[in-house]
Amino acid sequence: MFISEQYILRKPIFGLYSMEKFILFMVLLNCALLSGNLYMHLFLISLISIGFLTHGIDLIKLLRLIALPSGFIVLGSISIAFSLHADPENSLFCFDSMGLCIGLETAGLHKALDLFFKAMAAVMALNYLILSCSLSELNDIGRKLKIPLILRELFVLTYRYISLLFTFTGQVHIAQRNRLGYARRKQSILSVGMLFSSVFIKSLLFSNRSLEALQSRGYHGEFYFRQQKEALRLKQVLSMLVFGILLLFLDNYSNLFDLISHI
Amino acid sequence: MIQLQNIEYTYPEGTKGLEAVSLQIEQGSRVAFLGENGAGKSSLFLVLNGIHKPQKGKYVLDGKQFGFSTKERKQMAHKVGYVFQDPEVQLFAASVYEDVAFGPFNLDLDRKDIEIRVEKYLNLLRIQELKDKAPHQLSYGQKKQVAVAGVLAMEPEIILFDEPFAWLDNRHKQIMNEIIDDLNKQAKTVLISTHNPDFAYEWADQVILMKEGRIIAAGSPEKIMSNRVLMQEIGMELPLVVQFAKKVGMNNHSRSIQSLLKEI
Amino acid sequence: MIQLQNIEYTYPEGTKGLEAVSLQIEQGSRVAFLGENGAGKSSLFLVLNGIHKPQKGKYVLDGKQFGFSTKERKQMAHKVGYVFQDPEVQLFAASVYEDVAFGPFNLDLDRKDIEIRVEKYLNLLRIQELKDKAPHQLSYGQKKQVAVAGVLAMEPEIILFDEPFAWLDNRHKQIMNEIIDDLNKQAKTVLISTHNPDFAYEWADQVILMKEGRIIAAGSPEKIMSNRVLMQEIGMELPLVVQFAKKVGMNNHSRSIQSLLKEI
Amino acid sequence: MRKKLFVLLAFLLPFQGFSMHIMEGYLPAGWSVFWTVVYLPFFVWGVKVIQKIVIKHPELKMLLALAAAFAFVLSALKLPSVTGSSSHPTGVGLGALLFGPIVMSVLGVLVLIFQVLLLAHGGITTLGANAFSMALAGPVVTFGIYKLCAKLKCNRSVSIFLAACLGDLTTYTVTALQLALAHPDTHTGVAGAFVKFASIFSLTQIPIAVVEGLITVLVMNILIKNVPDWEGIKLNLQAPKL
Repeated sequence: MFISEQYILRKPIFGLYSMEKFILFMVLLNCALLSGNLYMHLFLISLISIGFLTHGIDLIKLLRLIALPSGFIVLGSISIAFSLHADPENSLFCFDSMGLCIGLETAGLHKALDLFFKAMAAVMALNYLILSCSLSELNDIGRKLKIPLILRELFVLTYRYISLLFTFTGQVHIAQRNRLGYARRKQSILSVGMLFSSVFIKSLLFSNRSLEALQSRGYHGEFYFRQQKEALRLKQVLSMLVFGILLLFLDNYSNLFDLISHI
Repeated sequence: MIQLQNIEYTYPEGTKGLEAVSLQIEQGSRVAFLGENGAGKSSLFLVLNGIHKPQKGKYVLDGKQFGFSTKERKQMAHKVGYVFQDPEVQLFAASVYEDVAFGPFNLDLDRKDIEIRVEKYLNLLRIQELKDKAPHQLSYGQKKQVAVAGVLAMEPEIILFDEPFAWLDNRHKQIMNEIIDDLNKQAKTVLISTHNPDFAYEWADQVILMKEGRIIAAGSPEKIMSNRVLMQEIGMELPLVVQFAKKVGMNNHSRSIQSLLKEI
Repeated sequence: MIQLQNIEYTYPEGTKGLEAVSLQIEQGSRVAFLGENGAGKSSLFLVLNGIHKPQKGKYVLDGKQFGFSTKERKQMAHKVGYVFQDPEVQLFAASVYEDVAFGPFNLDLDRKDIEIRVEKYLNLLRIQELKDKAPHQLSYGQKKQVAVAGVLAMEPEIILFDEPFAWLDNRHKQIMNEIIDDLNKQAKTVLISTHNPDFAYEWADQVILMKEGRIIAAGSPEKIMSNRVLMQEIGMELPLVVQFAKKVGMNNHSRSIQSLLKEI
Repeated sequence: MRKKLFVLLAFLLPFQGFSMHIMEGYLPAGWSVFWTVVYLPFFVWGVKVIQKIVIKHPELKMLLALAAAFAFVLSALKLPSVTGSSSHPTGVGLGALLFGPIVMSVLGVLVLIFQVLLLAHGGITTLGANAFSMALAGPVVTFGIYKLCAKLKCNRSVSIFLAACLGDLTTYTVTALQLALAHPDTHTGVAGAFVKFASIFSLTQIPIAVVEGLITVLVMNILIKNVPDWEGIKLNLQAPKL
């Protein structure tokens, strides 16, 4: 169901604390976003992949993890690669219709490829955050980032209810299938309508009972969140920052190098 | 007849659900599945029902191999009915009547036949007077009755019950008991998963013990459920009547304390 | 000590919950509430817990009348703990640890003391190794353990259990049994609502029979639960051991079949 | 030609529901910042409104969280054979009708964050852009059309259908526009890019919008009939008037 439960990191990477994990994520993400260099993106993708492989995710799972978002990204990249009104002379491929040439040009292709790998690198950085932090840790990161309490409370409660409603919805769906609720299209729409409304009504009743349960434990408008006591460790934070700056510097340097060689 | 051969099922996230499960169940029999939570009883029921597609093994139903294709799964709904432990998840329509009618309606019966069927099963479950109520207005026991009616209204040949008696008060337990008896009298196959050794011993003509996704024993209740080692394996006590009989040294004893009491 | 005098509670939508309920429960006693679904057991527990404010009647706790003001209700959480039938409704946090810590946190303990308490009750319920898990990753039995830990961590003097054994497998039933025994040893008052006559007969020193929002009988299990007419009134069978004793003509019999078996 | 189109459709369909989300890394930094800054005032406003509601009624916290969870579950659930292939409804229309656009502006962000954290769809740097299209533009149009229809005294089912359906289409149009602005076509610029993105989305999104409209009608009709305290919920959750 949830990505962090399908792809479990069995060993913590570098034994980082929650906020340090977040800093590493930001370093990786920014390297991906700020660089326009294909090699940088390939490097980041492989670096994070190796990290996953050595910390409990096998190759097949890793490939599935990568395949998941790449579908969406390919989809977007296709529309960037193709151009309306392309110049038939310069196109690798041209599809004529109503006087329009919908075609693929080298420039568009390059742009699409660059974007594809950039997005993949960014998504892998995101995967690192998702797979390495539990929800309590994310909540704690939110506290350190000074996210308002009400949002963090809603965040935690929503998570709990999502897992509940997810299970519930899944079971109702099975029960409907058992009684041929999805045998034909018209019935499917009716069944989905029933499914959603029953989940909604269940939610309302559940919220009442859940409130009673919280009140019986003395709820007065605030939840308890565990705080990580560990302070940021200078050595870890510094090495991550240095790593990031170094990467971006190399990236810029190679761009400079390209520029000079062009001249 | 149900035949499973070497069924293996792993959940998408990698948890083992079932491993090397083989079994054979004759038509019209009463089978009890015993085992702790997470022993694989529910996974097995979902395979039997065509919802989980096993990665390995064969499922043969009435002599035909079941292939888990979309079309075959649809036909499955006729054959195998599943009453969940939690009736909440089985009630999704706006009223009891509509809920029971959901299955027959999807079978493409005509209006008249749907009505006849719904009335029949509302009566059978004794929930005639609830028919215009919304599911959330019912008590737990009533919800269970409606859920059973909804499944039976599809008139399946095989019915799976997951913990049919849990949480029920005595009155609803009795109704459930009568329904199950009635199904057996119609020569339907009934499979029940339960934590109650006394019920299994009294009711079943075949018991299947499960542990960690495997079947560790199967056979008649007399043979299997008087075996202290096997029962300990699944964390269950011997049926009371067996304990009693062992104590007083009876050999051919009754199947339940109740009938034993009558005999004394 | 708990005293209720003529309590009447009607739900906002007009359903009668409780009518003319009076009772008295001594500190440290074990009380079982018996009755069908909808007989008023849960409504009564919600009144005892300060959640439902009755329209009529008096609720006296340790000699002081309880007024159902917001302030008094908050203090109530100290005194009376309520373990709901369905553990799902009690769990809300992102991890087991945070869930168990919620109660102590509401008692305004400081961080250090909260931690000590949470560890203590995680250990008591044997769920130490689950502390970083999210509730949806737990089995049903584990959820129940966490829900119980969350209530006990507030160290209430009176604990209400709604059907503590429902849906549990044997292993979790035993853990629950030990916890309840343990509470009684600490001289806590334990109130349990149940559908299981055998458990009530063995465990309780006072049983209260409810029907349609009223108390129809209260007293020692020996007296109340061997009365066939009363038990039929609430649709319940006599405890097995009583049936057995009646059959063989014993008078001073054991409280459970298990101990009876040992005596034979 | 038809065959080619089918091949293309078959390829696109699995991604249709979430194709409305812009993936992480897909927007240049400038546009990420731009959409975040544009969205921020609405978000802050929504948070203020919710804070006010919750101080008065702490019990509504559960309901708000459940509403967000509900919207997430709707959007995450794969529903085979509703539109011929697996599809994800957005639930935006339903959410807007149930809770109003202001509350939705916060709940929508929660839903988007959980889609990132639990399903790895969308992204952190694209959150602002996605929130603008899904949690603001869609709900505002849905709510506006519903109110307009109410004024014009349209049939209730028709109003709900139009509101949900057009709200859905608004979301995808805005997303297409955002993508076009960020990645203009080499020859035809923003306008050409918009045509490209919009037509790719429209292949999948128009049938989804219709189905979503139908489902929203069904659900709303069942809820209005069945939820005991219907008016109470609406009053409780809809934000105070300006």
